[in-house]
Amino acid sequence: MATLPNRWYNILPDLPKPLPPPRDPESFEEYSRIENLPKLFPAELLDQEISPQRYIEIPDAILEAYKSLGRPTPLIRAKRLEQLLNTPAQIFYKREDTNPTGSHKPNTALPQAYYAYKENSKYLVTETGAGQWGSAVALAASLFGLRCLVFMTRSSYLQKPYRRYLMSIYGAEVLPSPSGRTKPGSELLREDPEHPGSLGIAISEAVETVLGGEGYRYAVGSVMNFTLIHQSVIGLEAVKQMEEEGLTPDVVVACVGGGSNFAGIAFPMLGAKLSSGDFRHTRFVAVESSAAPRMTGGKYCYEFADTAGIMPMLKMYNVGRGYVPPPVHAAGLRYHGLAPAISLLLRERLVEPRAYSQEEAFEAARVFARAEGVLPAPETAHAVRYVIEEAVECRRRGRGEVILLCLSGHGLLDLQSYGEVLKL
Amino acid sequence: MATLPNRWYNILPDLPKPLPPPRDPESFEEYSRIENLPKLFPAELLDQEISPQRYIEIPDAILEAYKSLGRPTPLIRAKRLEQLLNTPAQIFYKREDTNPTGSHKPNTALPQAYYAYKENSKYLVTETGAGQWGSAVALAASLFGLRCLVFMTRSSYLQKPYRRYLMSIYGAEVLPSPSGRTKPGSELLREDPEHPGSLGIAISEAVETVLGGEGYRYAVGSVMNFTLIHQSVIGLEAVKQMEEEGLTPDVVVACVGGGSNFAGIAFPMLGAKLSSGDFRHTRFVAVESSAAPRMTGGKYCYEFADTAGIMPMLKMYNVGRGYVPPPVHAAGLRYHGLAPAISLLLRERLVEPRAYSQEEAFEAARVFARAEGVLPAPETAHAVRYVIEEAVECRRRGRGEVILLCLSGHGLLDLQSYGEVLKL
Amino acid sequence: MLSRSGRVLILYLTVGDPLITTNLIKSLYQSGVDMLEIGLPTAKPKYDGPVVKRSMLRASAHVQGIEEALENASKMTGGGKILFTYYEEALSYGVEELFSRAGGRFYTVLFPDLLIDYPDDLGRYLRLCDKYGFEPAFFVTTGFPHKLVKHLSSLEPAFIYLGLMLSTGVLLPISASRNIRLFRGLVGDVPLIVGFAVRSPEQVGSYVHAGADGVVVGSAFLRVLEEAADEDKRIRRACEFVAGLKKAVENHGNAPE
Amino acid sequence: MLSRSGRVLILYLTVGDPLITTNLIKSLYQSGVDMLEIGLPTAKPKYDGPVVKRSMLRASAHVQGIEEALENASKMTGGGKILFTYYEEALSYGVEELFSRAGGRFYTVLFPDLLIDYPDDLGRYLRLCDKYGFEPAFFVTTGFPHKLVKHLSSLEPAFIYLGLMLSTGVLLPISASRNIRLFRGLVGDVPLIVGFAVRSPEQVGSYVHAGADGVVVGSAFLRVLEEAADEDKRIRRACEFVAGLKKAVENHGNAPE
Ligand SMILES: Cc1ncc(COP(=O)(O)O)c(C=O)c1O
Ligand SMILES: Cc1ncc(COP(=O)(O)O)c(C=O)c1O
Repeated sequence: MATLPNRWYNILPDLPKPLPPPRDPESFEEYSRIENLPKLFPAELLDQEISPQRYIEIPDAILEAYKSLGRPTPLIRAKRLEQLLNTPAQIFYKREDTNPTGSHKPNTALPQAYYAYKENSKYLVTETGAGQWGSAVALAASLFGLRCLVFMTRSSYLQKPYRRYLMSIYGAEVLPSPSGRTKPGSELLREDPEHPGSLGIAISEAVETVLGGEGYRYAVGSVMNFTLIHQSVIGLEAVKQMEEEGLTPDVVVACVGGGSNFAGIAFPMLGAKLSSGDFRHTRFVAVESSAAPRMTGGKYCYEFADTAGIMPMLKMYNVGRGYVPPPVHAAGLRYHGLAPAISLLLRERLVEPRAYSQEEAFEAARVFARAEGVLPAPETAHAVRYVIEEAVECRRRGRGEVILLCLSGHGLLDLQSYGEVLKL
Repeated sequence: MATLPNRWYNILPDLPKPLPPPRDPESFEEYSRIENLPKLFPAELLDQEISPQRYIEIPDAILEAYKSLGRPTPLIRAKRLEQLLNTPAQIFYKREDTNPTGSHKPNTALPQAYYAYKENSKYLVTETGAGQWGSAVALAASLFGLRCLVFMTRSSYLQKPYRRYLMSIYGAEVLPSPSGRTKPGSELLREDPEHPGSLGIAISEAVETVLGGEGYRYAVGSVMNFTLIHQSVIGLEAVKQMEEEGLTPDVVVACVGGGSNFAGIAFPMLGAKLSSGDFRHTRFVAVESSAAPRMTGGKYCYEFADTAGIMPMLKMYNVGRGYVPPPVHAAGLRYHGLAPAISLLLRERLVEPRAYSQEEAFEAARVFARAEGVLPAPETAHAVRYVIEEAVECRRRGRGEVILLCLSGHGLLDLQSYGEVLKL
Repeated sequence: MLSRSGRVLILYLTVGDPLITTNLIKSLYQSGVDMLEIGLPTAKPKYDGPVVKRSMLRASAHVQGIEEALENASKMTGGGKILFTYYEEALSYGVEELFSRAGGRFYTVLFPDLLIDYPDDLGRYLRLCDKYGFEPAFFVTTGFPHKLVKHLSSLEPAFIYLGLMLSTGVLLPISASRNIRLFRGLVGDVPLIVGFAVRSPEQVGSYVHAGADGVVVGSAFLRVLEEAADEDKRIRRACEFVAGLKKAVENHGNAPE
Repeated sequence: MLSRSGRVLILYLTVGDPLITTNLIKSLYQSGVDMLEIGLPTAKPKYDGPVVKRSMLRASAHVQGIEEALENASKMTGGGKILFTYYEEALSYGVEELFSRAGGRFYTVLFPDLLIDYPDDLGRYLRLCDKYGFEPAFFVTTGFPHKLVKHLSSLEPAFIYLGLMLSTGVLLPISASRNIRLFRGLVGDVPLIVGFAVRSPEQVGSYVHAGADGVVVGSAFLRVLEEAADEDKRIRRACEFVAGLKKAVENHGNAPE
């Protein structure tokens, strides 16, 4: 039976080349983003961020929280999808949607809240667009008795109230951003009281709040190495579960926003591929939205981690932090960059990139939902598209591949989007 | 480790008194509802409905479907809730919300679809109010390759489109009821093209459709004994899981609409209490909405199973099929009756009744969500209320009870309701 | 009169139904019917399907009240007789009154709703049976608690009558044979009679094969009567029908499952 | 010059920084500094924190170009010297040109970005070291692949320099000692030098205790210089500071963890 791993996996020690570290801009600016890191994040997280340890012990309190929210998560064989596609491929999906907020985000929100709590912080602060990350943080904060402050872009705040309600129920204070709470927010609000906000503004407000007070910690949803480390529970469980099936995946697939769920499922196997003989023939496919084509249309260079330019720079595939993607519904894939470790592996051709449009993704999600019951989140739908194409390719070539998908979230709170795109 | 049971439990053979059977009205009406049963339901379901077998084997195809949708479901210790309430009680909840539609309903929707499919039926037809049942049926139909027709009350169709979208994604045809598709529907529509509809009308339309064509089967969400039988997977799993904890529940709690989730968790233990020495001291508490006070304000007598009076009569606690409950958000608790087996056990004082208002329930749900992360469905929230009161009572009396709750569903698609009631 | 070894065929009819004549009764007994289950017309046919309901409607027009019905019933001679009526009916008439009037005229009195709607009156029923010389007999449904069925069996009744379906005459697609087998196991040596929607020799064969000691045929028999144009045909068809069933009752050994 | 047995104290400074005088250098070596890591001013201080950046700004105003900087550096005498500059800087100047000009004047040339941004130039670096008489030395971060660290160690470099933090001078709350222990295990017998935000004797003590063969102190040293009012005080404070660190380097056995 599947069991919860008691340590996370960190791929840095197994990478084929050194990972370019986070850094300040190469200039003589006085302001150091690196210096801000300890004011923003709990010590343990920074320690993990650049840790040389391959395995990092998961504290008991986090193990318990993982367990109580449904870890280990099920690995399901998509038999009906296989039948529907009439494919010789065997398709498995790892269900990261079974926890109360419906995505993989709590895997890292929980440790972030826990470490903040351990440091006697009082508030966990973050920003959110559609609310997927915000609700994971609100949940995690609630579980560890922290107060939670979420800056939500005003447009989402007004148009997508459901995840906001959920955050409120968890006890979070949700502020439409720009808010009157911070200096940058107040200024923008003075100019335009109906300012729709942006993720960049929301980040500025969150970071300003954390830097400006005592007992605040900032929570970040992806990209940072520690978020990838926390997400490794997905892959560590999956490795064991595939072992129980007596199978080795030929292809591992996940969507990429910042890259945390991809890293989560792929890195434990990719790391083994790099350091031992295991998973030698396994391919790793990262699927982005063609609305934010970092991998298929971006550059590999240092860029700020966040659209506000408050966090350090990271060497990553990116489309420039100023890039404004078209307003697709997969908010989680509209990020301008891709986590450095994945970027490096992409550069080294150990990760294969794919990009799909919203329409391609949503159609695939419909097929998947009909066959398997689970409606994937719009983000996840992009990975599902690849799985279906690959399975059809397997049929064409009569090739019996084993495909493993990270089902990063469900779409129950995205039905409005599905309704619009699929014209329901 | 928890394992999926391979047979359902049927309490009829263990009841303390004979269960009054479904029957036609005591009149000389020509129209026989009993005669209609085989036209509405697959043979296997009618067989189960009055089966003298204590255990009924679960066909492999259903086992697989259960598994693929996440059975066995987790049993979670609500440690943080205990801490929050500072109670010596140990609280456990069985998570029936982890499947793709988010409630216990697929436990019976799946076998109903399967048996229809086995009979070469082409269509599965049902009615739905808020859509919880409809989406379970749409899902089940999709998994077994049946077409699905759902009559949805027009008011919900317009005001609560999300579960409708979900049903559509699953491939179901969702019609606003009254619809132009049936005779009764067309007539009502002619009188009032904006007719808001009612569950009674939707049932009439569904039944009419099934009786009027070839290859149609009707799916029913609760009340009928076979639905209670299918839901017994909840309790059978819970019994083992509590065993693994080395504990016997002192109180088992569930909300009751038709009663299927209550029976699901309670009957395997109640049956054992009735037939062996086990669970001797366990109490079973059924929680209704005070908006439909069947148990606390109704009569125990024969009444039609459905508001339309198309199905047979059942001996049950009820408030009269004509009773129109106030428009509370817990649509699943607005049923006028209570499954006969539960009614009988209530009469025999083997089940304890409780009723709470919507406000009491929603407040409890908020507390639960903050402590445990899972936002209960509005229906479930009623049971949660009792759990919290009982746990507080335990604190007052210094009594370390073991409380087991059936978490029948999550509230992610009810956030609109939460927003309104909790004024978020 | 009933036993585990001798399989019996029982016909249901409503007293007062004009389709039932003295000649018919005689012929039925002669064609192999072992017993008649004689129903009293009622205004509340709880478990009766359309055919029995029609029969009751016809009968109601011809007999006034229970006394006359019992009077008529006692004229049906030629074999065993079971009185069949709802306990609710008896209650409104007076249960002891009914027993005293029926006393000596029937082998037993069967109340299908006794244990369902008035389970607490079991003791009263037993006492009255004793007092008025009836063998007790119990109607049970497939949904009856096993403990209760065993308890009833321990009371050594004349038989236990298992209602296979939800109402008379309405065949549901359920595993009646499996249910009979299960009840056979529960009742021990008590004769097990089954009824409700028994209509064909095939059914009878498999029911007996499954462990029934007798079958009751009602609606199917009444339908034969309804469909015949005149009394001659009624008698002929009914006797043919009965003969077929009787054969099936006796040839239980090689009945198909 | 460096070995596993002899613990060393290394100071970082930027050539051209007016706070660095010949007298200061002499006093430093006398107070126990084993080596100087001499940085060239750059326009792109990739991994440098605010203090080193300030030093570079000061230095840039005083030296023009690499030639002058190297010239100045070679005047710093009294102990071992490591040339420290970004490989990107060297590329724009001409890598071989840099090596040839630096040849004979430094123990080694350390490029902190070589293996991070130009990992494919490792071979070229080794060849140039050979050709111009430098011992190779490698800068690694805590995030370096273990295989690569082991490979680098197998090349028998003068030392491996582990950058403990993300940038010079900025102390992050991380388990530096645990990381040193881990790298100690990876590098085998190669001398392990650690640096970035080393500022106190306590740190030095535990780092040496954890397995470092030497520490580099930069920003903290430069800050001492910045905070002193005049050269006399600068020299005195700097020497006191160095003496404290030196003691910690040597007393590694009883250093607190
Ligand atoms: C369901 C879901 N999947 C995927 C993502 C993308 O993030 P990441 O690439 O960090 O996994 C998000 C981000 O919001 C998400 O909500
Ligand atoms: C989540 C949930 N719980 C409970 C119920 C009540 O139904 P039952 O009493 O059959 O379990 C419903 C019915 O819609 C429901 O959706």
